[in-house]
Amino acid sequence: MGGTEQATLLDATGVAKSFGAVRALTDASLHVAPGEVVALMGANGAGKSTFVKILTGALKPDAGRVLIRGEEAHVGSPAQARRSGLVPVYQEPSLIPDLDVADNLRLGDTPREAFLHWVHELGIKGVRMDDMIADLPLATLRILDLARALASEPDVLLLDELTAALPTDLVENVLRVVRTQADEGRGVIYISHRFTEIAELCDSATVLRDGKTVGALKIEPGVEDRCVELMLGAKLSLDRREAGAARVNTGVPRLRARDIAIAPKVSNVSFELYPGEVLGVVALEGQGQDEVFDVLSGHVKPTGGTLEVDGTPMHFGHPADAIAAGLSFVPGDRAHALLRERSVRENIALPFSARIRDWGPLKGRHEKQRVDHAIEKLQIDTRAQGEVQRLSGGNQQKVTIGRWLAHGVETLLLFDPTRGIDVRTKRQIYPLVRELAEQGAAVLFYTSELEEVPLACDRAIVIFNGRVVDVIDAADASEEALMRAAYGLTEESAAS
Amino acid sequence: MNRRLQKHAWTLGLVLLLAVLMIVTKLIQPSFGATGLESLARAALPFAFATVAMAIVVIVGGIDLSIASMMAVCGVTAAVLMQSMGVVPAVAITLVVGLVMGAINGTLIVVTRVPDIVVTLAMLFVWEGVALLILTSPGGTVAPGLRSLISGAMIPGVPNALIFMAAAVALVWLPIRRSKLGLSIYAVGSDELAAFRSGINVAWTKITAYGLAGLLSAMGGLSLIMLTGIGEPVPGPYLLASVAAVVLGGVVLGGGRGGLLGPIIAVFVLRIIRTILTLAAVDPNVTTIVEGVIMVAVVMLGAVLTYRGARG
Amino acid sequence: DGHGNYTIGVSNTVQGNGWREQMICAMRAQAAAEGDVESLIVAHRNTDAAGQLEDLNNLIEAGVDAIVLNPANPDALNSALDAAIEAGIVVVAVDAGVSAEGAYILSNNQEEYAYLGARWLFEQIGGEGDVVYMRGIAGVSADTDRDNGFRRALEEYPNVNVVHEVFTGWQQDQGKQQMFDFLATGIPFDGVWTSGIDNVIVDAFVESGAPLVPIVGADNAGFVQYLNDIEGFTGAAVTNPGSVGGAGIALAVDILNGNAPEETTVLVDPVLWENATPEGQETIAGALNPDLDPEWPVSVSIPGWTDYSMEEIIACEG
Amino acid sequence: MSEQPRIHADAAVETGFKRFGRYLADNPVIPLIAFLLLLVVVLEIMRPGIVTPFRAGRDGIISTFWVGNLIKFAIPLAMLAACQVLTMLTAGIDMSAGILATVSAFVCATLAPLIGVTPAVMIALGTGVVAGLVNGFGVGIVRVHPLIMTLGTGLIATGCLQVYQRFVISTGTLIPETLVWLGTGRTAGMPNGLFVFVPFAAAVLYLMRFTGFGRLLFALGSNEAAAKLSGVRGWQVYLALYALSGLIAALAGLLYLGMIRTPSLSLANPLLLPSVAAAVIGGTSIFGGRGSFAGAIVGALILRVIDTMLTLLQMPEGARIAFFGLIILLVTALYVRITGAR
Ligand SMILES: Nc1ncnc2c1ncn2[C@@H]1O[C@H](COP(=O)(O)OP(=O)(O)OP(=O)(O)O)[C@@H](O)[C@H]1O
Ligand SMILES: Nc1ncnc2c1ncn2[C@@H]1O[C@H](COP(=O)(O)OP(=O)(O)OP(=O)(O)O)[C@@H](O)[C@H]1O
Ligand SMILES: [Mg+2]
Ligand SMILES: [Mg+2]
Repeated sequence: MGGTEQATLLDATGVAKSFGAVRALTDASLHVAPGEVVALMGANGAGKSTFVKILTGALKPDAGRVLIRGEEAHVGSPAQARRSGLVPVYQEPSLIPDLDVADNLRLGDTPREAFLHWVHELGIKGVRMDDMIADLPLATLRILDLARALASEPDVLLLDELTAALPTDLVENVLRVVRTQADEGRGVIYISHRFTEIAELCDSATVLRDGKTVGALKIEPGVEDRCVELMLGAKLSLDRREAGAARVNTGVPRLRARDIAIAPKVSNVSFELYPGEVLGVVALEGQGQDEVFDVLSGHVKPTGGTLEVDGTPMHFGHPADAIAAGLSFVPGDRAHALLRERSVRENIALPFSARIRDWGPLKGRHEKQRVDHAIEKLQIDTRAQGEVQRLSGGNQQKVTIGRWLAHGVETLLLFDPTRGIDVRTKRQIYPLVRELAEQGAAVLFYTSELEEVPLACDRAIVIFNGRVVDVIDAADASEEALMRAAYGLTEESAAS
Repeated sequence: MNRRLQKHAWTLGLVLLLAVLMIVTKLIQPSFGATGLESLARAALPFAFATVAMAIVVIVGGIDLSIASMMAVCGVTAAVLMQSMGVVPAVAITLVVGLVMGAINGTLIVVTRVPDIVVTLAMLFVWEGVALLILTSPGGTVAPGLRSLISGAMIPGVPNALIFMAAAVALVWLPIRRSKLGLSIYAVGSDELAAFRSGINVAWTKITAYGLAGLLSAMGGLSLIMLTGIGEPVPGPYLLASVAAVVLGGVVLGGGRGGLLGPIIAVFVLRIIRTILTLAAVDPNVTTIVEGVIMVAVVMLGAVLTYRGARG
Repeated sequence: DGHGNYTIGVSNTVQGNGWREQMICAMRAQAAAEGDVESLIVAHRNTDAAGQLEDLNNLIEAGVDAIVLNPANPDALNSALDAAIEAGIVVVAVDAGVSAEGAYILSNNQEEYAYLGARWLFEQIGGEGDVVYMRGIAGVSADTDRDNGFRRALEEYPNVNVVHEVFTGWQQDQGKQQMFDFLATGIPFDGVWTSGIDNVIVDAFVESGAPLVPIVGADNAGFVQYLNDIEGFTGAAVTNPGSVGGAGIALAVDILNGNAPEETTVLVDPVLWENATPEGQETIAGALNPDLDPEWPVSVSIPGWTDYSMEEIIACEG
Repeated sequence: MSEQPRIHADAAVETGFKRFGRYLADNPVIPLIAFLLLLVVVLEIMRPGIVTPFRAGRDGIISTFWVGNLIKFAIPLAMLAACQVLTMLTAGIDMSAGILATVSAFVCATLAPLIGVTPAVMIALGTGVVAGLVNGFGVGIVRVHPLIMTLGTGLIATGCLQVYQRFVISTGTLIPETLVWLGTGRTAGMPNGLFVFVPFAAAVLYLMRFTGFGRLLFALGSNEAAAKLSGVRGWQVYLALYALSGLIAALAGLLYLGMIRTPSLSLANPLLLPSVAAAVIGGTSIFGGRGSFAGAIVGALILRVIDTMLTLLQMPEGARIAFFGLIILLVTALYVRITGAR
C-alpha cells in the first residue's frame, strides 16, 4: 500500500511519560504515512494506551516531539487533536452515559448523516437517536465510538483495542471499514492483541516494550514470531495443549443447571460442570451468556429452572450466597471488580472480610501468605501495587483472578478473562486454569476469542439465542467448527 | 413518546403531588384562593432561585454549599447600592457580583483540585463574612417599583411572583439548555473523563456552571430584598432546603441527570406542605418532624422506584 | 367575661434557644389562661425575615384574629403586616419593634437592657479599667440594639476601655471557648459584659482557676444560680423576660375586646439584679429556681400582664 | 478530574522535592503536623507567652494552660470528625452527627435527675444508635443518598428534641459527675477528656486499619460493585457504620455536655460543619476509599488554633468569618498540592 517514503502524516519521536514511580513511556516513537495501517503492539503495560492518549492530547508528555504532516505540533487537548485531524477511539468507551446518541453527536459536532452511514456500514442495527448511552451494550458502544470517529473524517485514526470486546461478526466489519479508510489515503494506528486481525489489516507494526519502541516491521507472513520476540524480548509462542485423553465425567456434577430461563434473553440453558473439568462457553455477543453468568454468580435471580451445587438445589439472592456455595466469579469488565485506589493486597484479600464473622481483627500472617502466593502464581507486576489503578490492564485482570486464587477455588466462573490481554499473560492464564482443574476445581470459561477454547477447555457448550444448542469436545475442535457452532449452524452441519 | 414520558415521570409525579396538596389545602381552608396562591408563589421565590442554582451545579457533577451566603452578599449589595444609584444599575451590578462570585467558586474548584463540597464549604464562610463586611446589620433600601414586581397578579390566577420567577429562570436557562454549553454541563456531570475525551473543555464548563449558579443566587438575593425591603447580611435557611428540593426534583446527586422544572415544582411542594401544616394548626415542633419525614420518605420512595425501575 | 372565640397566630423565627422556648410557652400559657382564646396557631422555626413573611401570610390565610410575632427585623415584614392590619387582624410585636403602621409593640427594651448592665459593670469596676464585651450574632437586630445601649454607657465612662470584643453567636460552647482563649492570653481585664451567654463564662473562670471578675449577664436560671451560689463572685443579671410573649397575647386579647391601650408602643423595661449588696442578694435568692432549664430566664411572668401560674407555663400547653 | 491535571503533580523527573512530596503523600499526617506547629508559632508571636504552660498570670500562678484548652476543645470536634471520616470512607457523610450529639447531651442531662445517671447515659447513647440505624437503613437498604438521608434524620431529630424538651422544662438538669470530671478536669495540665479520647482514637485507628470491617469501609467507598462481587452485603456494613457513627456522635455529645455543662437545645450543632472541615483538612476524600483519622485529629487541632487566632486578632466579625473560610480552603489546597491526593 501507500509508500513509506512519502511525507508522513504523523511522526512522533522520543515520547516519555511517567506516572509517579511508573515510567509508562521512556522513548516511544511512531511514524504513520498516508494510506498506512500501523499496528501498535506490545505486552500489557507496554504503554500503548498511554502513547495514544499523548498523541491525542488526553495526556501531556514529559518529553518528546510530535510532528503532524511534518510540522511540529503541541496537542494540548482532545479537541485540539481533533482539529489537527487526529481522532482516537480509546480503550475505554468515551461517550457520555447520561446523554442520548443525538446529544452525544451534537456535543462533538459530529455530522449526523455520516455517523448514521458508518453505523449502518459497521452492521449495527436498531440504534435509535434517542437511546441513552448508559442503556446500550458495550459492543454497541464501541461501534458507536468508531462511527463517531469515522464521521469526523480523520487524517489519522487511532484505535485502541477496539475489537477486544466485539463479537466476531462485528470484528470483520471493523476490519473491512478500517481497510477502506486506509485505501482512501488516511493513516490508521491499530492496537490489538490478536495476530489474526493484525495480519489481515495492517501494513506495518511498531512494537513497544517497557515504554520504548523496540522495532518497526513490515507485516508479512511469519512476522508473528518476530513480533512476539520483540514484544517479550525472547522467543515465545502459543502452543496448543496436547490433546489428552478425553475426560470421563462421572459422579455428581459440581454445578448442574437445568432449564435456566432469564426473561427475556435466556430461554433454556442446561449443562453440567464436573470437578476437574474446564467447560468452555462458546457464544457470539449477546446470546445470553452474560445473563447466565449473572445467575450463576448470584447477581440475578433466574425466572425459571433450577441450579444444583454438588447435588443440592440452590437459590442465590446475593453474590455472597454463590460464594458461600463455592462459586467464584471473575467478571469481564475489571472496572466492576477492582477497588481502583486500594492496594493489590487489599484487592486480593477482599473476600476474606466479607462476612460479618470476619469483621473482626485481620489475620495478618495468614492473609499475607495467601496473597503473596496468588501474586507469585500469577506473576503480577507489583511495581505499582500501592494502587491497583496504576497497574496495566493485564495486571489488573490478574488481580481479579488472584483474589479467588487466594481465597481458594472450588468453582471458578471466568467471563472473558483474557479480554485485552497480551500473549504472555494469556500464556500464564491457560495453564493456570488447567492446573486449577487438575487440582479438583471446576471451571466455567467464557471467551470471546474462539481460538482460546481448544487451548483451555475440555468441553464447551454453545449458547445461541438464549439456549444451549450444542456441546462439543473442545480439545480437538477446530476454530471453524466452533465458529459454525457459535453462529447456530450445527443442525445444518449435522444434516449435510 | 413513551420514552419521553418515562424520562419525565418523576416530574409528572411531582405535579400530581402538588395538585393533590393544593386540593388538601383547599379542603382545610375553603377560603384559600388567589391571595393564598400569591403568597405561596412569593414565599417560594428565594427557595426557587436557590434550588435552581443548586440544580445546575449538581447537574455538572458538583455541589455548592455557599449558595445561601452568596444570596446574602447579593441582597446586601443591592440594598446598599440602591441607596446611592438607580434600580437598573444596582440590579445589573448585583447580577454581575453574583456571576463573579460563582465563577470564583468554580475557578477555585478547578484550580486547587480540592473537591467542590470542600471548596464551597470554605466559601460559605467567606461569602458570609463578605456580606457582614458590606452591611453589619440589616439595612439599605429597595426601590418600591422593584418590590411591586412580585406582588399581585396581572393575569388573574397567575401570581406576578410566579411569572417573574419563570421569566428569570427561562431567560438564563433556556438558551443554554439546548446549546452546546448546556450539553457540556450534562456531559461533564455524567462522565468527566469521557467529556474531556470528547473534546469538551471541562474546566471552562465547570466554571460557567458555577457562574450560572452565582447568577441565579444573585436573583435569589434580589428576590429576598424584594420581599423584605431591606438587605440582611445573615444567610437564610436556603442551603439545606435547596439540596432537599433538588433531590426531590429528580436531579441525581453526582450529576448528569435531571432538569430544572422538577426542582422548582419540588420547592412548591415543600412550601405548600408548610402552608398546610400552619393552616391545620399542627404543633410547630411536630411540623419540623413532618418536614423531615416527608423529605426522607419522598426520597426513599424515589430510590425504591428507580431501584424497581432498574430491575424491571 | 368572654367576648369571643379568638384564634391567635404566633410567629417566631428562632428555634432551639431557651429564651425563645420560654416565650412560646408563655404565649401558650397565657392563651390558655385567657377565656377568650379558642386556639393558637404557632409558626415557630429557624428562618429569616423572608421566611417569617411566609409564616405571616400563612397565618393570615388561616384566618386568625390576631397575630403576635417576635419580628426578625423591624422593617422587613411590612408587606405582610400591612395586609394583616388591612384585613382587620390585630398585630402585636413582642420583644422587638416593627415599623408597620397600626401594629402594637410590646417590647423588651434591648437598648436599655444593655445600657443598664453596662452602667452597673462600669460602676462596679470603679469607672475605669478594661472590660471584655461579648456580643450575640453579628447582623441581627437585637444585637445591634444592645450594642447601641452598650456604646451609650461606654460614652458615659470614658475611662473604661473595651479590651476584647467577640461574637458568641449566642452559642454556649462558642462563648466558653472564646473566654478560655482570652484567659489564656494573660491580658488583664476587670469585667465582662456578655449578651445572653453567661453561666458558661463563669464556668470558664472557675475551671481555668482564673480569679473571677464582675460579670453582667441575663436572668437565665443557670446564671442566677451562680450569682447566688459562688463565693466571691460579683455580678448582675439583667432581666429580659421571655414571658413578654405571654404579655403580647394578653395585649392582643385586650385589643380584640376593645380595650386597646392609648400608646401603640409599650416598652417593658428591664430590671437589674446584682449580688453586690445584701438587698440584691435577697432579690436573687427570691428569684432562684433550680428546677428550671438553665437556659430559661427565671422571670417567668410579667406582673400586670400575664395571668398564668408557674405550673402552667412549665406545662407549656395551650 | 480528568487525567490532565493529575500530570502536573506527578510529573517527570525524580527530583529531591518530588521524592519528598511522595514521602509526604504516603505519610499525610506529617505536613499537617508541620502546619499545625507553624500556626502555633505564629500564634506565639502574635501573643507572646500564650503557648507557655503554667505562666504567671495577673494574680500569681494560674493554670490557664492554653495547650490544654486547645486539646480539650478539639476532642469533641475530633470525635465528630471521626463520624465524618468513617462515613466518608464509603463516600457518605453524616450531617446528623451534630444534632445527634446535642440530643444525646440534652437527653442525658434531663433524664439523669429522673432515672439516675447510668440509665440516662445508656438512653442517651441509645438515641444515637437508634438514629444511626435509621440513617443506615436509609443509606444501606433503601439506597437514599447519605447527604439527604442524614440531613433528613437530623431534621427529624431536631423536631423530636423540641417536642421532648417541652416535657422536661421543670425537671431540672443534672450533669453526671463523671462527665464533668472528664469535661472540665485536668491532670498534669492536660484535659481529662483524653482518658476517653486516647482509647477512642486508638480504637478508631485500629478499626480502620486492622479489622475486616474497616477494610470493607474502604472497599465500599472505592467500588461498591466490586465489594458486592466479593460477597460483601453492603446493607450490613452501612447499617453497622451509621449506627457506629450515631454512637460516636452521642458519646461526643456526652463529653461536650461535661465540658460546657449547659444542655442547650443546639449545644453541639455548630460543630457539624467544622467536623466536616476537620475531616477533609485531614486528608479524607469525600468521594470515598481514602481517609485518615489521625489526619482528622490534626485537622481538628488546626481548626481550633485558627479559631483562637481569629478570636484574638480583633478584626471585624465579617473578616473573621471570611478568614476562617479562606484558611480552610488554603490548608486543603496546599495539602492536595503537596500530596497529590484529593
Ligand atoms: N493514570 C495512570 N496513573 C499511573 N500509572 C498509569 C496510569 N496510566 C497508565 N499507567 C501505567 O503506565 C503503564 C502503561 O500503561 P498502558 O495503559 O499504556 O499500557 P498498555 O500497553 O495500554 O496495556 P494494556 O495492553 O494492558 O492495555 C502501566 O504500567 C500502567 O500501570
Ligand atoms: N436481612 C435483611 N433485612 C432487610 N432487608 C434485606 C435483608 N436481606 C436482604 N435485604 C434486602 O435485599 C436487598 C439487597 O440488599 P443487599 O445489601 O444484599 O444487596 P447490595 O449488595 O446492597 O446490592 P444492591 O444495591 O444491588 O441491592 C435490599 O434492598 C434489602 O431490602
Ligand atoms: Mg491499553
Ligand atoms: Mg444494597
